[in-house]
Amino acid sequence: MTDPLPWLVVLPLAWASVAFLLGPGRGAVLAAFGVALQCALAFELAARVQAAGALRYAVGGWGSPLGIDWYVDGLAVLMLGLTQVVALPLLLYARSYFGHAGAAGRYFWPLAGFLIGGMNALFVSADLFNLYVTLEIVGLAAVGLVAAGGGAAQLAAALRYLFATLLGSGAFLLGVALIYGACGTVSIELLGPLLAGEAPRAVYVAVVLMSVGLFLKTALFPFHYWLPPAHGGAAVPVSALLSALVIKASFYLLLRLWLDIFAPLVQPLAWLPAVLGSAAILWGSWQAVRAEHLKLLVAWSTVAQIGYLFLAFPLLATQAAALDAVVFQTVSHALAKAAMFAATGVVIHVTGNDTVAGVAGVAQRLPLTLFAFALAGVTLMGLPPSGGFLAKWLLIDAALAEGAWPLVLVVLLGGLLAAWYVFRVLRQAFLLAPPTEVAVRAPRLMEWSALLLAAASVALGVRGIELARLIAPVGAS
Amino acid sequence: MSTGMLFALVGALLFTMGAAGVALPGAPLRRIVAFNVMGSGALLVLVGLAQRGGGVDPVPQAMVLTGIVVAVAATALALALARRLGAPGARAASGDDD
Amino acid sequence: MRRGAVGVAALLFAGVLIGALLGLPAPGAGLPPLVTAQMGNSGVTHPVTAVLLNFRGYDTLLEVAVLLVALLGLLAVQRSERAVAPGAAVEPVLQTLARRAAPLMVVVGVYLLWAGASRPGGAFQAAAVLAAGAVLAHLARLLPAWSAPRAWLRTGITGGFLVFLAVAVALLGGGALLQYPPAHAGLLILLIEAGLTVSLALLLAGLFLFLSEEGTRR
Amino acid sequence: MTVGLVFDLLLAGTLLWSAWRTLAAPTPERAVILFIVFGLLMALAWARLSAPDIALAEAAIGAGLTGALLLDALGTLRRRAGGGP
Repeated sequence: MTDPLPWLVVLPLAWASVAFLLGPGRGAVLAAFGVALQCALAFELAARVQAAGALRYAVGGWGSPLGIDWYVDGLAVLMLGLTQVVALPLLLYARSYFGHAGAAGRYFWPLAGFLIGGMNALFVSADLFNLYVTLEIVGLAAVGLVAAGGGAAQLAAALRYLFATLLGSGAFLLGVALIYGACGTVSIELLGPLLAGEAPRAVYVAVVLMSVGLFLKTALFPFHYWLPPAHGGAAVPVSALLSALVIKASFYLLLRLWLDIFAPLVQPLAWLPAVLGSAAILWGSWQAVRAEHLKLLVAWSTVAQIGYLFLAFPLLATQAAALDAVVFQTVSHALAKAAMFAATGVVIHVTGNDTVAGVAGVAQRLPLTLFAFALAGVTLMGLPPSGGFLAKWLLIDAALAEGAWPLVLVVLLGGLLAAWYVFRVLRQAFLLAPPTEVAVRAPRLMEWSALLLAAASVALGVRGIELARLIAPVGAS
Repeated sequence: MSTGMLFALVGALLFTMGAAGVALPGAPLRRIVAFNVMGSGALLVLVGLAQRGGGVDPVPQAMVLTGIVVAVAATALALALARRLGAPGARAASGDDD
Repeated sequence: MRRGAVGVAALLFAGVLIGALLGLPAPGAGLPPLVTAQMGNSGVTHPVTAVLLNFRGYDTLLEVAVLLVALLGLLAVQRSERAVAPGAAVEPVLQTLARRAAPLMVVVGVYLLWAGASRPGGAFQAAAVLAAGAVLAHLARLLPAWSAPRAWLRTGITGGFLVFLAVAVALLGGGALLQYPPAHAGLLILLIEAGLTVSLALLLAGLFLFLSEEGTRR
Repeated sequence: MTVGLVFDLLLAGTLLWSAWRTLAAPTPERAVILFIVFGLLMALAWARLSAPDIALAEAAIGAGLTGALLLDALGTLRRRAGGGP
């Protein structure tokens, strides 16, 4: 078999452009086949990385610093796998969702293809300027998806998101410019030793700029302001893709930089993401508890769950379990949040009501969907045996070993608040519905893809060891 | 001071001004213009700093060509959104000159 | 209040940034010697074109994707039914000027594409000039705004990108993605640039012509 | 002090001044016109940095196409705001 790596980048770009070529609204089948193939490629790549260790690939054959390199280790291959695995059921879901919707789905397929292609390119790139270009693809595709076919509120949310993402990538670009000026290269491999010693002040400025830019794109508190309207207002498959995957792409890049080339420079700052993450957990959960609209509740829950990703930053240098916790949180949140948005979409489709109060009666009408929502909720709360439980357990374990009591407290408090907003919806669902409603059938495909994703997020807690083994070599590099 | 360093400093100031313009609330059109000033500043730093010792570096120059195209793409998307939105800011601003 | 806070932050940031720039040590040799050393294998003689389409050609591939994404986003927010009707009369001087200028811009565009291999110019500049010609023709009411991307337009827009992707993938057989064999690099780059010029010109013109409402109002 | 350095300093000053005027312009119309001037000055700066490729692209795309896009948007938005037909 040929090398799966280049195909993981080329394939989505190719089917995205062909989907556009076919015309508005076309390309759903093409997209499904494309992503299914990408799943197989990602698993093949994972097997290769597990067998032979991290791979380096010189695009164009030049190699850094003249050319652009790809670098694929366990962490990168995990993100590649996660993205394809979450995207596949979501695209099937979207096919059913956009089946009858006119305007919103016209350019969904090509935009989704470029979004996935951009993320895949981001995960494998080892060149800072190339990473900037991939960030722009992902950012602009995400904004286009949010805005597609929307009313005034949705367009306003998209514009706000666009300014946030452009500000973020602008800061990243200036950081790249400073690093190139100071070090004469943008290759991450070559920058490693250059930044390990005494770095000039411009490099510190670059590190701050790039980190803040990525905080902004990841919607870490207090840069989360753009996320709830954008994720809460977009079409449901778009919200799911964005909440599950897109914010993880910029987070992955941040993690990669902080673990690798920025590590010697950011050590004294490692507590900052944890403080902001704690604030995100408390504030985001509280807003979710208070939210009137169902999708806004789920979007605020994303703001909170992003916080957990950053809690482990002060522990990364000393506790090996901290990285495992981050990875489990990334994967389990991606699956659970995709499931929760998908389930929410079914509920809204059937009840025609997007408020939390409108969920009444769903327990009888949509037991399968409600079960999916509840399973996803189990992961977000961090109850055993879910993936979320494993993530939070590892995090508490690592925090206790460091004596970081406040972090433990935040994790526990966040879990309680998550239970509050999840049970708010569940309790409402078991109330009796007003009897006058017309019955709308739930599309089977939409219900089952939500359930599949939710079940996967719980099953992760049982079969998490394989993932831990996959990323084990990362710490060594 | 070399030409490169001089324009790198100008770029730093342009970036700061533009970023402040994007971050401040205002009419979408103004923020879009500010974004373009910010982007130009970052690109000026990229080439200026690389060429601060005199000489020519084609690598950042090629990167800047990419950056200019990315900027016009983002500008067009932002304008499309602002126009569909009916740009409430433009309404307020055009009141004093018509 | 917020204005003041942002202003103070901007001043502080500018100070730190300028201090950091002035504190940088003298630069090393950097990449130019490497570029010079490999120019012979790049297939072109102009260094910027060599970087843009060969050494860092993958960046350029993704950059075209950025343009495509922006156009898709723009189309996605457009109302589905946009009646494009010829607009009001326009200055005859402008029309005459545009009629004269349009062929000239095509000539300049083609020249820039051809020149790119050895001196400043190339697909992006050529496409920009062609797109500017289209914008000028539109302003002179010689070219109506575009309402929906018809099949020929979609083919033209994606064609150059797909050719680029196809070349990139075809080269996988001989090594890595986008690894040109030095002997054929010049020809392959010209092929890619020719495709890109058409696609980029349509893309850049499309960013304007799909947005413009001149001529769409009765 | 060479002629080149004097020109560079003048250009740098004008560039900053035009950017400041662009961002602080009282009306969006003024901002867009000044931005086009800024774009052309940027093209000059690229030429001074021995980057003719960028100067070409900046003049055609940065000032030209972006300027046309902004002007067109301005026209539409103003017509709409003026309570058009």
